[in-house]
Amino acid sequence: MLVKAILLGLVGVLGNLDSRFLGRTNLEQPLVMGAFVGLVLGDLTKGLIVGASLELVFMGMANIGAAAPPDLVLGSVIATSFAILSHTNAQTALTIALPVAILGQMIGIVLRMFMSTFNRWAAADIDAGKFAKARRLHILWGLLLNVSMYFILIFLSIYFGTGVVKVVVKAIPTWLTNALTLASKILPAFGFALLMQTMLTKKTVVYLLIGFFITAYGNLSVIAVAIFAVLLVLVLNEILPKKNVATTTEQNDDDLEEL
Amino acid sequence: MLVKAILLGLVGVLGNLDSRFLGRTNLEQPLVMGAFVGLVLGDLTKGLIVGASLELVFMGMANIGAAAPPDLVLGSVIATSFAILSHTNAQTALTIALPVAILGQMIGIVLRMFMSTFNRWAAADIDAGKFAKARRLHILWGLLLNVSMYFILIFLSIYFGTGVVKVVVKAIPTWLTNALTLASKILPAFGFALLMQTMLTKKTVVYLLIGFFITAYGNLSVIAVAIFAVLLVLVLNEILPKKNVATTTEQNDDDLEEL
Amino acid sequence: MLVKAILLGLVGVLGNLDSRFLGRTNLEQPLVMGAFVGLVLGDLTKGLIVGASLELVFMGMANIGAAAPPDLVLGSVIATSFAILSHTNAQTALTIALPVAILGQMIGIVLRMFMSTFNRWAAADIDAGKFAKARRLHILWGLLLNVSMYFILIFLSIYFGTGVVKVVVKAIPTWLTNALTLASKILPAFGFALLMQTMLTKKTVVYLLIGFFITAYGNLSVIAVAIFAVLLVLVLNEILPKKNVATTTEQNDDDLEEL
Amino acid sequence: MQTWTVPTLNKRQSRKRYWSFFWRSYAIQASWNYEGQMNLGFLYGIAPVIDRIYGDGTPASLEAKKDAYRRHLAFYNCTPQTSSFVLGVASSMEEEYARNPTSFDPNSINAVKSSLMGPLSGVGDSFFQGTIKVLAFGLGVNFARKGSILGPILAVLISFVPAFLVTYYGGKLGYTAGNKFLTKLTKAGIMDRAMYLVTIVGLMVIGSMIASMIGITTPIHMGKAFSLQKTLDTIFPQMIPLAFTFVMYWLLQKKVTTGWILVICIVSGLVLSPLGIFK
Amino acid sequence: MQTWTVPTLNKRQSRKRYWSFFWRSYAIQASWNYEGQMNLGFLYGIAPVIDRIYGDGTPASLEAKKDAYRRHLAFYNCTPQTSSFVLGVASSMEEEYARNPTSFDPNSINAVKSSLMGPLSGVGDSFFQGTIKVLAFGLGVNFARKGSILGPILAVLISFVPAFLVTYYGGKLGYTAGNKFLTKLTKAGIMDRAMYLVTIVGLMVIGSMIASMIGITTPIHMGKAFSLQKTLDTIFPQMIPLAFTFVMYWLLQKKVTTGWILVICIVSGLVLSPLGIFK
Amino acid sequence: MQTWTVPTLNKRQSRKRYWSFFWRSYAIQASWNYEGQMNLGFLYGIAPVIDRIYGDGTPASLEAKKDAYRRHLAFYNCTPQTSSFVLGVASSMEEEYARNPTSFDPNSINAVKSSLMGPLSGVGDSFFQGTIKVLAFGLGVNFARKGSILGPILAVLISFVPAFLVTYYGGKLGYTAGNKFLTKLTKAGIMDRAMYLVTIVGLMVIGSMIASMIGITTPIHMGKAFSLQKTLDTIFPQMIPLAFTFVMYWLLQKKVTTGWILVICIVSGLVLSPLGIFK
Ligand SMILES: OC[C@H]1O[C@H](O)[C@@H](O)[C@@H](O)[C@@H]1O
Ligand SMILES: OC[C@H]1O[C@H](O)[C@@H](O)[C@@H](O)[C@@H]1O
Ligand SMILES: OC[C@H]1O[C@H](O)[C@@H](O)[C@@H](O)[C@@H]1O
Repeated sequence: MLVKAILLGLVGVLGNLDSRFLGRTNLEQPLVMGAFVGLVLGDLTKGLIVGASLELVFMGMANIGAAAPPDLVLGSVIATSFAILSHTNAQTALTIALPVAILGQMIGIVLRMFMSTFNRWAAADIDAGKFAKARRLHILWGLLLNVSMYFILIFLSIYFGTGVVKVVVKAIPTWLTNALTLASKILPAFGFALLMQTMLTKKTVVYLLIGFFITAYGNLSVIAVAIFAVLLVLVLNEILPKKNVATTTEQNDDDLEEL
Repeated sequence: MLVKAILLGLVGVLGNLDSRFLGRTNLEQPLVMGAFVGLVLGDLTKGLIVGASLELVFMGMANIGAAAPPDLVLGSVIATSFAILSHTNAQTALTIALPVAILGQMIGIVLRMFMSTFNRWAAADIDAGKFAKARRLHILWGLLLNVSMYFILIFLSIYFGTGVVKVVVKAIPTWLTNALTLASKILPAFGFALLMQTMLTKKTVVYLLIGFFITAYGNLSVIAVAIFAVLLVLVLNEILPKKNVATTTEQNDDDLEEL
Repeated sequence: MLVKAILLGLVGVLGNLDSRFLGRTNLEQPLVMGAFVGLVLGDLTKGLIVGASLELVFMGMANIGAAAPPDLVLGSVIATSFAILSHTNAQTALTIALPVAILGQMIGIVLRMFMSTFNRWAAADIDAGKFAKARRLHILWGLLLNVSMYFILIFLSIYFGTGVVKVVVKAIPTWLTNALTLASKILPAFGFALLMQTMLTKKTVVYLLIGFFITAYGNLSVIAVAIFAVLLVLVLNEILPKKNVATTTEQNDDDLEEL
Repeated sequence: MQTWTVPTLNKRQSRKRYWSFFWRSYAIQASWNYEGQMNLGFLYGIAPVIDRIYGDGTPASLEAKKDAYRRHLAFYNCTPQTSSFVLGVASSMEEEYARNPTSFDPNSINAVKSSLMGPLSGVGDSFFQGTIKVLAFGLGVNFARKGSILGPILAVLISFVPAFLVTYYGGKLGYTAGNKFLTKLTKAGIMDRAMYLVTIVGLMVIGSMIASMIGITTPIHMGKAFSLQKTLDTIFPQMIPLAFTFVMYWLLQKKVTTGWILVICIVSGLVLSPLGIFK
Repeated sequence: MQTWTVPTLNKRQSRKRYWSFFWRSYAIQASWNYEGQMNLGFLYGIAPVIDRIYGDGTPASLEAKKDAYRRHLAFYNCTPQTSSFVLGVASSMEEEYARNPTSFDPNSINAVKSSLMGPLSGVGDSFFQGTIKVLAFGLGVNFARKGSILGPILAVLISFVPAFLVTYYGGKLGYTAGNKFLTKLTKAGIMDRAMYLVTIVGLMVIGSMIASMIGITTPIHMGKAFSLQKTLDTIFPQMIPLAFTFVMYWLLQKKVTTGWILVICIVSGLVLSPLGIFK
Repeated sequence: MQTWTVPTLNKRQSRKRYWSFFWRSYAIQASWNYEGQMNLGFLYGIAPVIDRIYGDGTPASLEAKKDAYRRHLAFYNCTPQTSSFVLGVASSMEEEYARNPTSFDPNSINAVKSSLMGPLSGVGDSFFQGTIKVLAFGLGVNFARKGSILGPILAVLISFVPAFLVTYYGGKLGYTAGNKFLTKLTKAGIMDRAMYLVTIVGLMVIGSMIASMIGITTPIHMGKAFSLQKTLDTIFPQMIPLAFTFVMYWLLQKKVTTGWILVICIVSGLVLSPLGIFK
């Protein structure tokens, strides 16, 4: 079991690396994960079949922006393993795998929240001129954290059985889940603020608000706003008095604070 | 009964004054009216309970703009009185009070229509330099008319019973109700026209229409249009040729008529 | 039967001429067609009654833009004729007439597609200075083609019975119908491109796109866009630097190709 | 043109003025009428300010005062509690105008009022009637049901406090911020431009109000097949309210007296509704 | 560049011209075709005006006349009854252009036609087909059902009268108002600017028509999970009609003859539909 | 200000750079975090370009290099496969800035990144996850069900090919087109203007993202009668996300260190959610 647990952990690592290191070539999809699990557990056919069933269920799901759905890689690796090991079908196995997927989702949120501190460390490294160290935060530590989480979770679930995971998941109170979710929504607001800082002036804040209100009132997508922004700018280019602009660069520090 | 009718009339007057003189501190709400009626009729508890039931029904209702819903103050004063006097519950009492509320609504419309003539009188007074007289139209006669209407209606309903009111309400033909409603919609159009008169020029009519069409086609609220108007103006401020504007003030009288 | 078939054909021609030559005075409506058919077949009353029933069904239908609904004129002429000749009622007759209406719709699409070639011929005639010939394409050949189609279709249906028509309609495969419909949608795209050619420059393409995206994203009608376009232009008129424009005319040939 | 010196208020006078804004906002609905809605109330509210400016009794002052009074007869409608803010702003503008009657366009005062009244009503109504009232009376009902007199008392108190704060400090804020902003504009020499831009906002808001606050429609139809209102809507929605407004405007341009127009309005209602033309 | 003198019309000639607008609007659909829709009809309608302007037979006139004829081969589609108004306006522009060929951009004539045809179709179709027709035939049916020949007669009469008025006076109005407005613009020396602005309106309307009047979609899908059209719509709706239009435009820029493009259009339809790529 | 000479890349060097864009886009999510999302990944991606520019070891270079590194700590989030395009464009801008540090506003680099990331995510996600993935695995599932190992292999291959093409050539295109365009702008002397306009687009897109990608709401309500969120929505939707963003912005302006703000964010979440204030 130890070897199997390690190997399955490595399959999960591969699935995780797919989106973290391999440009999302869809190795993380249930069909592929299922095949690998099948290979590892010596029942490729079942692995393929279970993977295919799970794939049909999750094919329509997409990772967009910062949303954190139940973890698919964990779900499908564990589900396929259990289907093969305990001779059940895909759907039953998935129900058993669900706690792991949920636990993964929660830990993932905490992890990505924690990695926000990397920004501080990176800034400090840059100030100190330690550029390589700053880069390593991303390519070494970021990867390592992600990968370990997957390995450990799968390893433990397989080695000790999902019963333990279930107990852990039950122990997490709902208010904490909700609180983490809220925190993970507040953080992007901070990200946007950081971004705005480099561009916002008394004069340009109006455009930020135009973009905001078009989407807020008109429900237009970001793409739509981008298209209209480009069209607006083309019209403005024709209209704006030539002088008016030259001074912008210097004005950049008279930012909103004075308001 | 005479005393009670007078006292209840005064309660209604207080309810009316709430929105006419006391800045809408919500004395007019059924709960408060009910309490006062209870006090007057010597059964505070019942007054509170009936008031509370009515409050729950009407709490969500808001007075917005020129709309004229059935009259709440009349409705709750009469309903609570009848509930106490004839030992019924709130809902039954409300059904009995409904004719009064409707009559009140109708008379209210006529009253507010009639008070439109105050504008003429005020204008005449101002022309004649009788400023105090103009002010009194508002603070004396306006109040008096409102208050009397409430007093009389409640007094009569209590003194003669709601039977009489019912007969009167039935005597009002539907076409008249509808006609009054239409008239009360046309009058604001006149108000807007008066307001536009001070601002509209050949050059600025386009902005009136922009505001109109944004709401007409896009269903955006007045707040939304105001926000976009401010944003537009901030952009225009950057763009508008400096000269262009100086002449506006003088042009103000070349209004739309020439078109 | 020959005479009747010819006369009915002429009634159909009149119906067709209504929209092609007589400014759509609504002679083409089922009620009027029915009356004429009744006159021709000697049973005016029945013609009126059948026409009236059909009218009620189709009154709400409008011809807007390039859409090609089942052919109403053919449908009502044939339906009324059959109702009178075979003593059935309007609805039954309509079902029998439907194949003709569909055949008419299909032939109509092909015809209007074919008449697109007139544009080439007209261009050639104009190049050659044969102006009258170009004009005749419209007023002579256009009319003639339209009119013949109606005459022939009705004549044949009446003379040989609708059985033949049914066979023909069944022989047209669905893919062809669909293909023709698609082709008839592509052609207006070409028309718009031709139209744009006279106006589009690098500088003005932005306005084409603004109009497009307002309708695409906001679902606003062409009228709405036209209104906003006029309002926009009035604002631009106030804003645009005076010089900026003078050079437009000459620039017209630096069109989009360079992009 | 003559200018007036408007002495600034000392502390006591300021406080008196803010209280005046407060009370007169409270009473602003006393003569609510369909034509001007709260216009007389607004006039009543700003009257002390005007009287103070043009109080020297000279003929020039008298004329200017009449103009100012007339100005505030214009349509006005806004949540009472937020009206004191508008009173404050308009007062600062009146004073500025008195100081610089040549460079200041008095029409912009009404433009500012119009720009403010729409949004402040939206925010004000939903705050006081949509939020505070529901909270206060939601609580109150719970007490009252058990027969406790605390119910209505608490409800009124909870209603009163935020209303008091918004009304009193709103007036103060409007007046002082108005003053400050106007001084800034004058110094920058961009008063003309600012007034023009303010007019634009005002007109856009009025346009939007025409589209959303009149709501006249036509019931004309023929069976189910045809409804005139639907047909009009395919051209543009709210066409009838716009038409009515422009007809009124046109009557005003034709110098028809407002009294007559008032009669026309009411009579139209009484005639066009029974005829089934509008509703 | 040569200019032409366009003698103004006397009363009789004017009346003749308006009748010509009237009849030729009536016949404007005689050669309705998918590519240009009512373009040949419009050319036929404006031909007398062009012939009169460039009728002196000189080579310069001939060339100008050819250009004018070619100009009106552009796409045109509008409710027939309101087309006479467009004919009127376009005629006044043609005359203006003949008088000032240097300062007047002839492309603006088509821009004006484009700006007008969209809205006038919307209003025209809903008026004539949505309102008048339903009223007329709603009445007519009632008579006809009782067997009365009055039914169709009344219906046609009621249809005819407003159509006649709009068509005849529309043409007159278009021509005279066009003339007046153009003279004003020329005098003010802002013709260039006006034409530029008119082009903007025209292009915006064309853009809107591309988005609303072509309607090609793709049926490509995979089970229920994936529909290409839905995916495209999340980027922007009506992408395919826009693409088709720009492909056509690009072909035109590449100097592909219109005959070939016509063939391409029809063949594409016949190929892409059975392949299940577009519908 | 000092300028740097950025020697152009020879063919081999170019190819190496494009491969670097490719691989580093692939790894761009390695340290995905809530605050900056893919910012560290982007920094990692552009680092070689920066290192090459400021590689001479002088103190001035060191400072400039630090600034450049810091710049790319800004929020960034985009579909990985389309990120290489953004890397390409940003790289060309970095080089341009190094050449003309006086006339080029480095903030516009982040403005461009912001303008691109929104739309490229929309298009990218729907292409790769909405279209390609569904097609590839739709096919793959059919094979796999029959037990064929071809299923996952085919699915991955089909997923890989378009991703490879878009990522590799996207980076190349971004870099070369960026270079070309920037040279053109510099020559035309309109760099300032262009950067200003780019900032406008960037800010509008950020505004739109604030309204659509944060999504904090309040669960406060009283029975069915009152929901605070609904009331806020009548004023304007997405008010809370806007407020949060501006509070963060204000903290930054007050020079609160980002570490503290990070703590504030997380603690707020942990406190405000259980209190039932936001969700
Ligand atoms: O939406 C863009 C981008 O956002 C996040 O970074 C992830 O969810 C990616 O999968 C996605 O492509
Ligand atoms: O909508 C603003 C305002 O309009 C009217 O004046 C009344 O209905 C008030 O209750 C309301 O606050
Ligand atoms: O929509 C305008 C116009 O389009 C086409 O030419 C026809 O369908 C007409 O009936 C219609 O009036």
